[in-house]
Amino acid sequence: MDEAEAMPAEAEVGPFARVRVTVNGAPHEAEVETRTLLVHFIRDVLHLTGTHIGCDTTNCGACTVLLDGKAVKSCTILAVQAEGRQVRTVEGLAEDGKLHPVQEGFVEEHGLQCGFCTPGMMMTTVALLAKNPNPSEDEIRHAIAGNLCRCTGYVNIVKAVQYAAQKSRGGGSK
Amino acid sequence: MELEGSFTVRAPRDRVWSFFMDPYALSSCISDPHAFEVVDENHFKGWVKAGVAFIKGTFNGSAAIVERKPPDHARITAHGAGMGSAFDVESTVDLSEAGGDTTVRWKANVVLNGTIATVGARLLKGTIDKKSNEFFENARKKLETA
Amino acid sequence: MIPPRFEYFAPSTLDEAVEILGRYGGEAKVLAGGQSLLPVMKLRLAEPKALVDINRIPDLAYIREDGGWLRIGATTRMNDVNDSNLAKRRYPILTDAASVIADPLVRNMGTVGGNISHGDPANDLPACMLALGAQFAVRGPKGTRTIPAASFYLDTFTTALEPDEILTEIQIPKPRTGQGNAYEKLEKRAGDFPIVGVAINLFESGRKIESAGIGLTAVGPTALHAKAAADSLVGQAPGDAAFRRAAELAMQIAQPVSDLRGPAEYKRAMIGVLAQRALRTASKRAGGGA
Amino acid sequence: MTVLGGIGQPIKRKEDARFIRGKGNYVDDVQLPGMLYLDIVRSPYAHALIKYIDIEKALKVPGVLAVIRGKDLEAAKLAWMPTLMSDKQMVLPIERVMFQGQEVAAVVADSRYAAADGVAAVQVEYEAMEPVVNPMKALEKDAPVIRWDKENKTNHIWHWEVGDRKATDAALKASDVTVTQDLYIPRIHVSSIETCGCVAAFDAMGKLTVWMTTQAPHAIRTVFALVAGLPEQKIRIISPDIGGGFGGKVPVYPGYVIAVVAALKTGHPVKWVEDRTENLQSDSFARDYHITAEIGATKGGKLTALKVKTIADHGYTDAAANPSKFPAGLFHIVTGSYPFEKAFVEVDGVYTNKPPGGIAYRCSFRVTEAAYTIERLIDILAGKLGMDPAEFRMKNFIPQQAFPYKSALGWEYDSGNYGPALRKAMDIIGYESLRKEQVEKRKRGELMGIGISSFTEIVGAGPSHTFDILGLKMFDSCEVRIHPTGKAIARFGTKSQGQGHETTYAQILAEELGIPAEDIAVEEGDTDTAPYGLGTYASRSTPTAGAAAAMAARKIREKAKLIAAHLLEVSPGDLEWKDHKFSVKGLPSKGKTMQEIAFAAYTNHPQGMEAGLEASDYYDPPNLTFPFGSYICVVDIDKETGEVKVRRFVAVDDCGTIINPMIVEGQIHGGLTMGFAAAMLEEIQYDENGNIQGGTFMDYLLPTAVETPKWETAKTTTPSPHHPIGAKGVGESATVGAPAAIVNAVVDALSHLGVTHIDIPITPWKVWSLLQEKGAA
Repeated sequence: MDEAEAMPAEAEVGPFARVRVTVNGAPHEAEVETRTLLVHFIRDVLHLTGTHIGCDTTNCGACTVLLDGKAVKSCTILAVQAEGRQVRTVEGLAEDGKLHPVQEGFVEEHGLQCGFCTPGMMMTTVALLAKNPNPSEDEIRHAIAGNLCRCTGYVNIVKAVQYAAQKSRGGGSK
Repeated sequence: MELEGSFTVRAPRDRVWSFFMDPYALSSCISDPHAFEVVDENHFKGWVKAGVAFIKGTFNGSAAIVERKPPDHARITAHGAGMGSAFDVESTVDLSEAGGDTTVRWKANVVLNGTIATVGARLLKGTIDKKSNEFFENARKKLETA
Repeated sequence: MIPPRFEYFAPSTLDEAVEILGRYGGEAKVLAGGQSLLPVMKLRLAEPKALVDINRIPDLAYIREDGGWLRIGATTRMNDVNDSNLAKRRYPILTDAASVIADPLVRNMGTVGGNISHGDPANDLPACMLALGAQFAVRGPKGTRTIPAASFYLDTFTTALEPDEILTEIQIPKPRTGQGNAYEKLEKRAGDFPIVGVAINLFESGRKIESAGIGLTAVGPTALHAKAAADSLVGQAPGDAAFRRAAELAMQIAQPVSDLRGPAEYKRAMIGVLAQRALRTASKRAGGGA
Repeated sequence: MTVLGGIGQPIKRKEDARFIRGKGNYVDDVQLPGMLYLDIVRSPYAHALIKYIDIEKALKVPGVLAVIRGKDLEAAKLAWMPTLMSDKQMVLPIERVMFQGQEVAAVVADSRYAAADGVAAVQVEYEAMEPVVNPMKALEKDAPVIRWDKENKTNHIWHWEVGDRKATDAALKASDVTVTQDLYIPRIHVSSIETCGCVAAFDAMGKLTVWMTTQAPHAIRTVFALVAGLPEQKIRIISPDIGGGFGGKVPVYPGYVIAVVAALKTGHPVKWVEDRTENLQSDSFARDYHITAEIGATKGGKLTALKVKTIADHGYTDAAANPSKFPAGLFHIVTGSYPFEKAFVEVDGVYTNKPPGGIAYRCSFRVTEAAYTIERLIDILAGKLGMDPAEFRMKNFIPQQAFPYKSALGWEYDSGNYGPALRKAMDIIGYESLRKEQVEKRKRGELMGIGISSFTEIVGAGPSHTFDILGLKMFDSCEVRIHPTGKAIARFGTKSQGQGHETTYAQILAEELGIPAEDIAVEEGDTDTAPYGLGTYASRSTPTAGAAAAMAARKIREKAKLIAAHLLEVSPGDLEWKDHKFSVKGLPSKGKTMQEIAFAAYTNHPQGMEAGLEASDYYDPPNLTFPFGSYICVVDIDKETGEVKVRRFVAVDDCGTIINPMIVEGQIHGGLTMGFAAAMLEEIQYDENGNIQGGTFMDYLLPTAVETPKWETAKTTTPSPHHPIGAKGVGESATVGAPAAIVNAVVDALSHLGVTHIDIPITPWKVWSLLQEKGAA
């Protein structure tokens, strides 16, 4: 293991691409390998670790972020695909220290336990409510079908979404 | 996975036998890109780039003639590793001659392990079947035209 | 899971995209939504030398009726089909299918063109295209050609597309009065690959079936075109007897394999069950119901 | 007004504040300067000889710094490590691989991307060996012996039995009615959404800190000290936020050990985080029990005896996470809620070429297997007797007056009251009218079924005279310190993985100390600061550490009483603890709050008394606790496709005193969903070559919100007589109780066709095949 005694000089890897993405309203720019996944860009380059990785195969939704307002799985998107686009993560939900109704709903209705799927689940909810401010229970359950939760059994997540929907409709903070 | 098949060619058994004992002839029946070198008369090593459409990778491996009973029976094994996976093939070839024609009966037991067997099970069977048949169909064609 | 390295191109014209594909001679892949391709690359089961991202090419995402066709641009997202009132109203089979492909998040990225040209026999849209008698506009170095869905699917992950060709538009014949269609999918769990799926398109006139199309999902190396089953309906009165006969013929061409989504005999039987259900729905829709 | 938030209050969770902001701190969120990444080469073969491992190409991959092989570990005697069941497990192999997905070599690189490239570049030459996939075949005489390293050339690991075989046989023979049933409870995987991983770092003084996804940080530290020979004060295990555990984060996985070795060798912090495929392929499995059970009753429907034989597939080594005296865990709770006079259980552990394990999957050491077995057999027997399954249960429950009840297999149930729980579930769901509906539906040829499960759990390990892990006695602990302003910090030996300990422990302390829950900070998971404890699994946190919290608080109260007496200038005997403060008996207005007392403890305590207000307690429970419940499930079946839809599911749980009803309900929802998952969807299968089938979330299907039923919950309350606050634990009850209710409902829907059993998971084609077979499709 002698090879490891010293850190090597910056290794030549690549190919690289320059990526400019607006994340939670702030512009970011970085030179990354073309194969860099958006989730790694968010977590490892921007150090926004609220977005999690759960499955690697586009099934669990722990990595859900909003890309130009649409909920997508950031482990199956290349950072370069987000070039010039808007990304919103869980860190961008609360504004001026005030919780987003969706965040409030998850707390009030006990919609989370271990918290690992929660950021993704909330981002999906934000997108759902933007499109459908008054979803039925069935619509909610279908809308979160791409976000797996192993702790809660979904009943309280549904309630959390309903809470947020009502709160948003009631003219609370957006 | 057990596969088998047979075909008859208008060629004497001796010629068919030498075809199957000739690594260059056999290798010419592999449609996928590949290369090999002869280690000794019974052992060969090399690589093949194989898969289904764009789902493909390079397998490094070896082949061996493990049993020779001229003029009618041979057992050949092959092994390769790549794509987080490995394949092992044990095949037998039996030749019988009748009226100047030679009938080739082949059997192959193909064992796949690793990622491909784990995530690709849904699509594997057909592909292996196809590749095996293609190999022996190529052999038949070459024997016919040679 | 980390994909291997690749060159990345985001051309702004189709011609440029075709040129890059040609340069890599089969070693490049088109990146549309990436929802099927990237997982395979992350598993390192595919190592294309280059990805050609076609999302920066303008005017490839649309759903519109034009001439005799419904035209869907290749990079139209699955959810845009799902949300399309035009589809809901006039092509309900597309809504049926688009609403059950993977999950809503995948459908926000996944494209119609990708689902159709990936060549996975478990994808849902190919069977619909076969049933609808759709055709695909394809751009290559020599310009544009169209390929009928019926001759598009050659083998698993293998289509009639040349390595330097790109699917640009899906063209579905405009519906006529008396047309009804439906897609039925059986799945173990929401968002899973289908156990099997059946797509039906019927054209009824004067209480008779004038023409029909049937496509089958996940029971062969490609989506299957159940032509004999569809032909058996022609001239028949829509109803259980005709539907049962067609379902039996569809079952006969199914070549299912046993896997985690069920034994072959079950899948074959389910083709029969789903075919009859889809036929009933399609027929109801043909009569103006939904 | 400040809310106390004591016992019984549905207060909101403290921990949510960081999770909803994306500010949780999970292992993969830990970033250290100079940190390297570890990725693991895994075996494609289930059984093979390793001929050579070629690392030259991998070392040339840009960014790769080192490749670690078994032989590199051998010198430090780390190629093998002990399992929790005193077997041994390879960290990295030297000569053989024993299951597909086994760790073969590890690549250390300066980025995860480079590490992954390095893994792809390592070339391993194997010689395939015949794999043994089926445990029955493993026991055949001519089966290849898997564990070449052991003296005994057999795949049989151990035989374990409890009860009276002869008397049970005799009682079954004398029974008017008996039924025998084979049940296979398949291999499943906990699949917490966060996989396992760690970050290992040595400081300049040689102290090792490991941030690790572990449910039992203290035990891990001790194991590391014993295995690696490191001094225990130089090891710090930090279990940060954990993204779900369910038992999967109890064992020590090779990746952890390799990461520590890599950190030592490179002098850099090293991060290892599994991807989902690795997690499914190589982490501990659950279940995999092949059971044959026989049950008997009199003509009148009185239960007589129960006999259970089990083959347990352990994979290539016995790495089950069980208390060391119980190789089959607490499986001998299999007599369930019924007063069998005679019972006998035997279990044989078997090696196969599969990953090792044998963890709980949200249950207390094999209790689900037990509850499933008895609740299935009760239904089959009721069917044979022609009795309604609810009536049959009511008739046979252990009566309330029999508690504490000693079971035929040796357990002493602390408390129970089974009839009312079942009755409550029946009332909520409308049992009698559902039965009528079923009759009507059957006439029309429609299939609906009603299934009951009246389970008894056994949790809270353990009393330490019986329960240990590698000799470490299974107590747990709490340290409380009240600051001068009356705010407090409490530290525990357990580790929450989503259960809400920060909230519920604070509530227990609030109740006992009269300090608002929001003023009490709860910390767990750091071995440098928290008191020693055995960790969180088997629903043991409330029964053990929760009890320790109450006991520590009561110790504080003793001292507080003296201070209060001093402040009030009365004798301690004149004071009583009432309304969360000390007041003079008969003079409730004259009193001192804990806040006032705390301030005095630092500013004005009696002469001769030590300053400060703190206490700790290491709680060794006198017995386990026995939560219970009755679940009723209604299913509708599509005759054409065999699809089963759960129409309703009512869960009545009794977990003794409830600390936070909101959190308890949440735990039950989650447990029910994992029970549903096991009943309907999940199974890890292997092909004949030992290749895992379902090694990704594309194939291993967790339930989504769409098919998960809308759970209906209710409760009865039967406190534990021996627990300081009467609580019993609840995290796992629902996973234990739910599968039998679902299967019973499905079988009930088909019972008129002569169907008596269907193995889980209940796939549509299993139902369809039965319908075909019975001519009812």
